[in-house]
Amino acid sequence: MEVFFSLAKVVVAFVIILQLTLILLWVERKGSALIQDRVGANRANLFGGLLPFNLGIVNTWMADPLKLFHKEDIVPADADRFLHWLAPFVGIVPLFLTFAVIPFGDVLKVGGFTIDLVAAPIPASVLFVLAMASLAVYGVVIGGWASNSRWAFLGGVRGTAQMISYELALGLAIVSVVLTYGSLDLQAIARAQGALMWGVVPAWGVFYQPVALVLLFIAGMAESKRAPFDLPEAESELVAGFFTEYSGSKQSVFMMADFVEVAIVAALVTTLFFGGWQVPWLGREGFHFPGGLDIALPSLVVTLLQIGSFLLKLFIFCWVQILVRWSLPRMRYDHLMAFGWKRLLPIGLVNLVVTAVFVLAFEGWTVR
Amino acid sequence: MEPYAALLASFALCAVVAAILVCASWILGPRNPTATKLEVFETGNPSSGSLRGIRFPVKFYLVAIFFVVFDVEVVFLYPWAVVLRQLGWAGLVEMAVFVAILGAGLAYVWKAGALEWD
Amino acid sequence: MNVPVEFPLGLAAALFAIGAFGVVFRRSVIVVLMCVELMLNAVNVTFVALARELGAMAGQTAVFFVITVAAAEVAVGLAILLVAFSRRRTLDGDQFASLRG
Amino acid sequence: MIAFWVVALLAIAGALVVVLHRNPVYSALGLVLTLFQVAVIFALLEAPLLALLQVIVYAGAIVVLFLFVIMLLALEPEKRLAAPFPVAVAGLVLAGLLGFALAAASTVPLAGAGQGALPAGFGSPESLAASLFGAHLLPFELTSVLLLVAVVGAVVLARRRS
Repeated sequence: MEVFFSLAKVVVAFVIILQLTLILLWVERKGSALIQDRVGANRANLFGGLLPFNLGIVNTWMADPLKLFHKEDIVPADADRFLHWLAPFVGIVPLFLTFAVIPFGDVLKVGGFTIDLVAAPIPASVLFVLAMASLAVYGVVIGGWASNSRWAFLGGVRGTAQMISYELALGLAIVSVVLTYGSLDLQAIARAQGALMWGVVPAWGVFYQPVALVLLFIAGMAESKRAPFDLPEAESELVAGFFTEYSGSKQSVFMMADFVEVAIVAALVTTLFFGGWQVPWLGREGFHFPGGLDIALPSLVVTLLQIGSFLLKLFIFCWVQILVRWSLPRMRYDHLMAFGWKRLLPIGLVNLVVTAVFVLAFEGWTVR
Repeated sequence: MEPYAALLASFALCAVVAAILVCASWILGPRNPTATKLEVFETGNPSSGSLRGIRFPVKFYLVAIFFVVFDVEVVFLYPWAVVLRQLGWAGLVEMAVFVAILGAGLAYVWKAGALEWD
Repeated sequence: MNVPVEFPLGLAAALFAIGAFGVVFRRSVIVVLMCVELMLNAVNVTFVALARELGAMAGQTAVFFVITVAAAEVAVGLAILLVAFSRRRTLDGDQFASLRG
Repeated sequence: MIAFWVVALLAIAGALVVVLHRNPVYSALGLVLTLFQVAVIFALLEAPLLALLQVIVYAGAIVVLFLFVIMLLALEPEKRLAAPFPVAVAGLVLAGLLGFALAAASTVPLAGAGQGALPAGFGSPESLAASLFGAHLLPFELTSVLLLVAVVGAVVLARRRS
């Protein structure tokens, strides 16, 4: 029974991320169309166009993958065939795997079992996320090299340098949060955010670590290599950067990796700064409003509310990233590197020291 | 070991799905390669050649070195962040010395102009 | 999962031997550096295995320092290698017999 | 146990790729494979924190540095892989002896080994930090000097080159 629940959680976490990427692809198309005053994807239909309406999300959910899977898989003549295949594979597996440690709910109580709603509740899951993020570099660097094309290579090297530069700021932002909650476990951090400050405000990370939130959001967007940080794949300079020489499903895997990264950034922002699956004032037995009003709820309803809350927050922060992508122009490469090393890194260090002083000087500053 | 078994199951699932995704075109797609198709794509211009003999500015490499060094620094911060409350002010001082020395390193590379991209 | 301590130690011995062989066998300095990393990792495995066997955290702490030293070694080692390459246009270790710059 | 054997064989396979492959890029990827398996072994041996740090620092940073250098120098697969034949044989014998000696040494019983259960929280971040910032404080502070020297050295060397 235990094994069954474990496997079910694994599948649920995976399905969440897989579906989210496909939905995001559609949201991005329709969202960019909205911003640019176009109609956007509207051509999917069934039975040779006999339906009177188009199928909306089915465009990218079904039709697009199917179309891409039926394209020819072209490998350039001088390319290293094995590495050319390996690059998208190692690019996406660590990203998918990240979601195994993201908590998507508190606990589910079924028939005497209390199930922790995180697919793989390993200790130090914060570090696991970082480890997987640092492995994602390989898809870029191998993809750029294996194609044996100068432009793909330039895109790959640029991308790698950018990703490693912003990984430091990402790490420092996360250390500040770890310091605030005193734990390396994402589920423990999410649970700690259920407490209340002064009995009223939820103890979410955003109130303790606003600077770290900004750092993490910027660094995370730079990690995902999307505008305004899309220099590795700057269309007007480098064709499509490190995946210029990819076609068909391999190319779609690289595109998917972008969206998985968006989802990971959103999941980190949600879990570390916005309470994860927490609904304000909702405990395991129901709502406890600050005024003294209590509403008891069945455990299953509470769990569903929490999962819904997690998905909603996740989706909101994905949407914010899509908005940013379609609003801001691309940065210049020297500005990009200078910004990472000369601004974000020192700010992260200062924020860390200030946090440490706060943690020590004000005992009751954080909830533990 | 239970969490690790779940992680292993996750990994297996991810790897299988990723492999299917990556290979889908190879299985489902057509295959009629031509010489032009197999050239590297440079927006229709004649190819500027392979990677042979291409060398990069040393700056990219320096960035990677800085990353290695500061990444190790950040790695030391994680266990410290968990136990700072038990260590107290002494812990803060210990880490402040460590960070200050590496901060001097950052200041040095900054002043040396190794972070400039022109 | 209780692996007897002999198994990780045996694995470490194998890794160390392969690394040592590579250091002697390969000409390319960069691969030799990788082999040194292999040997360091073999040592790390023994540290962690014995730390568990003896119930002493000192072993795991030592791994921390080994990783740090490895990072510093690689950073400086590869920097030297770059300088050497730009002078001799080769990475063949046998060509670096003279250290005079 | 099965997990250990699979991991060990993969680790050795990766190590052999490092040593024997002509293309340095493959060598680096073989190194990643081995490092990753070593991380899994850390996790099996009650060191989950070290396992993750191993991946972050080694696979995420050090091997990326190797790959950068290989790619920046545009290294080609080597035409002559090996040292001269006698040297290769000598290396093989040496490595064999070394491996045999180490393996033999690992069967010697340890004083104070296997005293039953591990202390509570063994391998947790708390215990690691207690050891790192308690008994081993001086080496910890010295590593920062080491890293500082590495940064400065790298910058100085890179300037000499240009």
